[in-house]
Amino acid sequence: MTVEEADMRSSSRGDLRALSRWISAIGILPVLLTVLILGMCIIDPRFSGVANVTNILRNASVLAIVAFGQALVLIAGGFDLSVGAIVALASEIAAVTMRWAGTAFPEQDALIIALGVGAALGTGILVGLVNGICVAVLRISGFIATLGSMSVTLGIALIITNGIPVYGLPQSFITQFGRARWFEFPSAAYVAIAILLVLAFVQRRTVLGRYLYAIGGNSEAAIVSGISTRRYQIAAYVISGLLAAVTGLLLTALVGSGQASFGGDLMMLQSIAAAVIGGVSLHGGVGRFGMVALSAIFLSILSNALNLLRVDSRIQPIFIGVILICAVALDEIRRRRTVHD
Amino acid sequence: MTVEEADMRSSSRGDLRALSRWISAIGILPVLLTVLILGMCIIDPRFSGVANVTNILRNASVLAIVAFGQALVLIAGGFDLSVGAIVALASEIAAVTMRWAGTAFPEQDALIIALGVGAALGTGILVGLVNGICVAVLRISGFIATLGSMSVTLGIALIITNGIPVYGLPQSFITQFGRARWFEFPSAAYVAIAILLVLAFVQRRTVLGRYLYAIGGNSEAAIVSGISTRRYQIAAYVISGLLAAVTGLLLTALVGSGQASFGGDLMMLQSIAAAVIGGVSLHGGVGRFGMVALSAIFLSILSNALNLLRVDSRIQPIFIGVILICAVALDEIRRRRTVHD
Amino acid sequence: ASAGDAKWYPFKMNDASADTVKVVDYSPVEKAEKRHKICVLFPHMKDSFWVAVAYGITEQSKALGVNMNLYEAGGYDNLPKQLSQFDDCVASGADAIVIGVISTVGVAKQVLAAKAKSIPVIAVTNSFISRDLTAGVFVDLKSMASASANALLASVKAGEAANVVTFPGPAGSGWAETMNKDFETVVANNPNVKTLSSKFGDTGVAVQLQLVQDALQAYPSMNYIWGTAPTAEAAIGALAEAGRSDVKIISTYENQAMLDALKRGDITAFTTQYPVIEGRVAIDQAVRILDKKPFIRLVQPIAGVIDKTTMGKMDMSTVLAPASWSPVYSVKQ
Amino acid sequence: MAKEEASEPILILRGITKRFQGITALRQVDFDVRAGEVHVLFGENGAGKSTLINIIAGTFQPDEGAYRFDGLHLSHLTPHRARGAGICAVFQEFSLAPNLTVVENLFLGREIRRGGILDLATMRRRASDLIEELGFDLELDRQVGMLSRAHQQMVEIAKALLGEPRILILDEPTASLTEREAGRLFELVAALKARGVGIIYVSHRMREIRALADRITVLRDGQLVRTLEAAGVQDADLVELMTGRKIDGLFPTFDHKPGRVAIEVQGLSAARGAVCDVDFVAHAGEITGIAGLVGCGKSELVRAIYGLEQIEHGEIRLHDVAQNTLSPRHSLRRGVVYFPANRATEGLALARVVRENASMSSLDVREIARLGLLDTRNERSLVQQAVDRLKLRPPNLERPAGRLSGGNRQKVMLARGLMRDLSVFLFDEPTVGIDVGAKREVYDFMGRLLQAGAAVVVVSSELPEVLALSNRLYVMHHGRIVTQLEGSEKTEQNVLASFFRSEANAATGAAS
Ligand SMILES: Nc1ncnc2c1ncn2[C@@H]1O[C@H](COP(=O)(O)OP(=O)(O)OP(=O)(O)O)[C@@H](O)[C@H]1O
Ligand SMILES: Nc1ncnc2c1ncn2[C@@H]1O[C@H](COP(=O)(O)OP(=O)(O)OP(=O)(O)O)[C@@H](O)[C@H]1O
Ligand SMILES: [Mg+2]
Ligand SMILES: [Mg+2]
Repeated sequence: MTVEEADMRSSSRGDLRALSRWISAIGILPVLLTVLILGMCIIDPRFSGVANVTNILRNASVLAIVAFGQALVLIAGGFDLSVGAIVALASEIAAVTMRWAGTAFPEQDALIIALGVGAALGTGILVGLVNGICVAVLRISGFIATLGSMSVTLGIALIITNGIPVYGLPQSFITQFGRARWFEFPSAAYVAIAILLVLAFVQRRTVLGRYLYAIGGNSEAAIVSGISTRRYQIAAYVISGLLAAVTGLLLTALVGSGQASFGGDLMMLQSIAAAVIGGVSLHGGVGRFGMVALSAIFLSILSNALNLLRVDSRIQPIFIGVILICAVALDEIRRRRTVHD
Repeated sequence: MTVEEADMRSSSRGDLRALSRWISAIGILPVLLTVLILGMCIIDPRFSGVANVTNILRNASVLAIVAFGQALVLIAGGFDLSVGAIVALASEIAAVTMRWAGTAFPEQDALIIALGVGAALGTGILVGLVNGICVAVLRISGFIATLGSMSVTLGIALIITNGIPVYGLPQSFITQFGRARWFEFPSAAYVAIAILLVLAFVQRRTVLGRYLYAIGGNSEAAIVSGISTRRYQIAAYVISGLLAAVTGLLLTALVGSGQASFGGDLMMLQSIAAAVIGGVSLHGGVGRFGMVALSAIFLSILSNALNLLRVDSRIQPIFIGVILICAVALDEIRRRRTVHD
Repeated sequence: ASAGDAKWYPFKMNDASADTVKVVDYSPVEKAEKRHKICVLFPHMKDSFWVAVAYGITEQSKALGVNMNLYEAGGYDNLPKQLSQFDDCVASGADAIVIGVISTVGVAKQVLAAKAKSIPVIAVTNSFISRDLTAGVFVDLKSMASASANALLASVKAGEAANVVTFPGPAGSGWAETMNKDFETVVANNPNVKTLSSKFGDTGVAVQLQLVQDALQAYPSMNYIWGTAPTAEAAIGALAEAGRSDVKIISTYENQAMLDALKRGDITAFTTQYPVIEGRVAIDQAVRILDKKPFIRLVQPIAGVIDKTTMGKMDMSTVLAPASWSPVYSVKQ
Repeated sequence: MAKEEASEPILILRGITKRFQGITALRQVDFDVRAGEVHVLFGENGAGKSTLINIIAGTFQPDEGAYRFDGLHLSHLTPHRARGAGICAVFQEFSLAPNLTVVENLFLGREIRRGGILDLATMRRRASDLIEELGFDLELDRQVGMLSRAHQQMVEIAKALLGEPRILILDEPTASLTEREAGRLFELVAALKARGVGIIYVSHRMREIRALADRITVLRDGQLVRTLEAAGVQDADLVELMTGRKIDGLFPTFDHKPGRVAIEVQGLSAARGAVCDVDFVAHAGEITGIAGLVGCGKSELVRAIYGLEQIEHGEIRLHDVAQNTLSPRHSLRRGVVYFPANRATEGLALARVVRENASMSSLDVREIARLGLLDTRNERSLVQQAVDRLKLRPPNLERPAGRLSGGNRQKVMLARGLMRDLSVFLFDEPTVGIDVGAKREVYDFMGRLLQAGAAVVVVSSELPEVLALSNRLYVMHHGRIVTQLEGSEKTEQNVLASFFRSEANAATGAAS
């Protein structure tokens, strides 16, 4: 072996090492996502078409918003099973309110929409508040508290509308918001990005963010440090409820009707999955919202890609399950390499 | 106030204190359960009829068996979302195997049943093993690992049968096992009790049980104490898979066909709820199987009672949610009274 | 006067009790002889389809003067819950049980047990073939599938190539798979019609929306969507957004949204099995059995196709509950 | 009450009683602190010191008793209000969030905000100023959970000092620190004292008490024994007040009879550079000590021997057999046991009872378990013997470990070493937080091990302890062994000198 060869080898090894260090720093998810996107662009040109990108972004945004709320609660050491139910109830409340307002104040779309949106957000906040009080004041484990409130919320949603979709939303709510595209991107994406920015700021620059991480990391330490953990735990659940309600509104505007079927276990499981794949720890204290957003995009693209590639829809769950496990396993291997045992 | 009065007061107060100490020791669940049972017996004589008791016991047994497995995994610090999927797959595998064996070895019911049971249990063990390996060797969080394997398992279940129920089980499997009553009690109850006894023994008297608690209590301490945590974590998931498969078999024998619809999120959520209401900690290290059994009975009686009392079935989820929260809140208050702050 | 007072009978239905199916004019009894207690079990009450069945059941119970209690299991994946609700019905002393089964054979053993206690069991809406069943009123899924397939074939213009993507419903439900197969068998007769793919998925609008959107991308040549009512509902928006006014939608079952969409011309057709009538007939059968009157063991509604042309002629109170009606879970006399 | 014109107490507790389930941790305790004094709380493990401190800091509510601070009567004190009033505490079981960084932890609960937004730059600056003043070797951006116990202790101390305290509570602040850091802390304590801060100090190290205390309050079994002026009090009297009996001499004299080589380590590098090219020998029948500053890798060395750290290269021989499968399980089977320094993270399952914790590492022993089945009666009696020998208080086997006082938790962990036949004992900070009486028990325990021919390795940051216990002493610095001291060479001066020598070497090495 000549000196030059050795040099080259070591330099390419150096590159590799730089690459692996870079991956270590940012995690495996961005890498997987890039590979997935590039691969799909090459395999199937329709993937990068405007319509398809719009679809992906819209789905990813909706998922990301619930997942943000879920992540916040998980970071604070809790669990929110009720998000799906809140999405459903908020959707119905919004639709029912708008329908009623539509007859009470005909033609005043702005007012009608404002009332509907307010009612939906209020619903989310209320359920979140109940969750928070159960957890922080009654000291019920978040899992059980939100399991209970999920059951109650879904029950209420069913009673309100008997599961029949609620129509009669102002047309402008659907066309100018739900299905709208602003500068080529779907409206939902703007909402999601705005929420992401706010949350990232909250995490880094506010006491609320700091305290939620502290409570999730070691709640006794937080108490002893003089943090009134109750208030902040309640805040986490309220924000999660609020974000679930936002998701309900987005879906309502997209579909054009209030639907109880929006909720359900799927939304709840997916929101937890997106958060956990995005690096949020179920034991609390750890997680970043940017990664949760990436993971929501990843999951949305994955299912879109499987459909575009015309994978039999019965095999898709198998694929998704395997990829889920592999992605997290890869990330775990990376982490074990870099941090100690 | 005479001396006697004072005496009486203090003695009755002593009684109360004894009662409250007794409640402290055993928890609120047995008390709630007793109240519920007595109340229902008085309100509705049909409640205590043989048929109704059989139903309750059968439902409670099925739920308890999955919940036992779930509790075991939770105690060891994990999470098993795949139990519902395993129930479904095991049911189908059992039915498919028996149907095939029925044509291969006609009339040999014992052999046919043995093959079917073996195949189903093998399925459960296999999925549990995969879960365990993902968690213990690949170090994926139990939540994600079993979420993935749930998806894969359900996918496989769908592919095997296209979602169409599988008939052709030997009649004796259904009549002499599934629907059988031995000494007035349904067969499932015997299975559940046997499993409970074994698990209680495992918990108290075996190294396996002790290690699972140790691992869930503090996995690093367990490693330092020379416990090969991997092996025992895998064991927990395998047992959980096995018990889910047993549940699948019981339901198959009860219903008389293999069904993909047995699985699903409901079973998974209920099993976790039963375990947590029974005092199992989601953080691991804490829980007793007797209490999990009581909690499964409690949940079964609750839904039975609501049906017997003809509570509007839309209101039932609301009731159940509220009762769930109240039961756990009461327990929390009791615990806070007795233990510190 | 509520719509319930409207005289819906005689109603043309199939008597499928014997080997050869014959058309009959179905008419109910006037009044029950006793205030029987009838227990009704539904898979769920989460869409207007089952609400329509419930409407029929409620109205007929009132009309005949019987007590009725309705329980829903909360969804198609809750078979164990339905089983225990069945048991609870038996335990609570029901005289007859009307059931929309979650799984065909799932409740077979429960039915056998009820038979042993001589409690009649009537299957409603969801197909259930069993010797132990006392009576049943449900449509033949095959005929539903072929009716909707024929509706699709009818709308295909001569020489037009129809590329269909089907959205049958949740994988693993049984009915989705069955209908999909029957649909494919029927359209296979027409060489111009091609089924590109079948996309299974839960019958929620959000889930179906994603499936339709992806299918629009994956199958650019798709010009027919055949699927569940939520699929159709989702597809309307998705097509509008994608600017694909050329794609036609056929729904395999009915709900309020389908009716509205048909009125607006957003969908081409939907099929109906007259769920309200099914509910009414089920209660009538139960009363006939309890009063020991003659009854038809298996009554099948004749699947109907509702499109622009038939819509005006149809009495919609046989298809859906009035919009103002809200479900009643018990009727006490 | 006070004879001298000493300042009025700023904090007065009267008749404090605190009950835990089945236990009265404090019974009618009176306690006060004056401005500018160091008031030492002294007592056995489980005497109630931490409980009293937690009451002062607002973490626990007393069941009875009154509380006056600064002349004001306070009830329902919460940690929040306590901190607001200037009561700052260094807790025995730290108050740190492991997932936050050092700066974030320092300001936890008292973040500096400007317009509702965290002022990161100011907080950073103040944190680094304080850490510099304290002379601690802390990186501001490290996650606290990744730090060693010693470093966490420093964070905990810095956190308490950040708040401009009026009352500073130090609950065993030096338990895992070496002389150097402790020395800096004492200077700071003196400075605060001069500024009129009242200081409550808990420690089991007699040297510190003698150096710092103005007054000493002795607690025994939750009751106040006596409050006395520190001047003129003898150690022996204090110990007698505390335990109710006489203990002669802090350290026993051991009869080392070095026998066969039990552990031989050659050219070991491990734990990602924390241990570097180490040669090390431990004989049966003697105590081998390892000393060194915080972060020098002394724990990592024994952890590597036990199989808890990744080995990069080098060889470890046990009883003259080269080991290639190193894991805790194998080590235990070969008769090697390790007692971790951080009992909260690696030692105990706090939710489980004492019995289970003590027998955790011995369930493969035939007396306790056969074919996977436990002999619970045997287990109980073995554990009972073990905890009796270590004087666990309360000696209740069915109490969750989380409800024991700090020192008693340590004893539960040590009990593991008495449960099975072992020939090599690796102690990492064996007496962290243990009271003087119990320390003696631990030393006697080591003595018995020696007599039975075991090899004992002691890693400790308490220099007098390793010096007194060990027959041979290795001194580590920056992952390397810098000297080995024996016999009369074993003096504090020599140990310290070896640090400086290697520091100087490193400096010249870097310069060349
Ligand atoms: N959270 C708790 N729950 C129940 N009992 C407790 C709790 N904390 C402490 N105790 C009990 O209160 C008593 C006093 O404990 P404390 O921690 O105050 O002792 P200490 O003097 O600080 O001991 P050490 O020197 O070991 O730290 C002990 O018997 C202990 O078991
Ligand atoms: N979990 C960890 N991850 C990364 N680095 C670590 C970890 N634990 C310790 N270190 C680093 O390894 C070095 C040695 O660790 P440590 O402080 O435990 O040494 P030590 O000699 O055992 O000290 P002591 O026994 O006094 O606590 C230090 O630089 C420390 O910061
Ligand atoms: Mg203490
Ligand atoms: Mg150390």
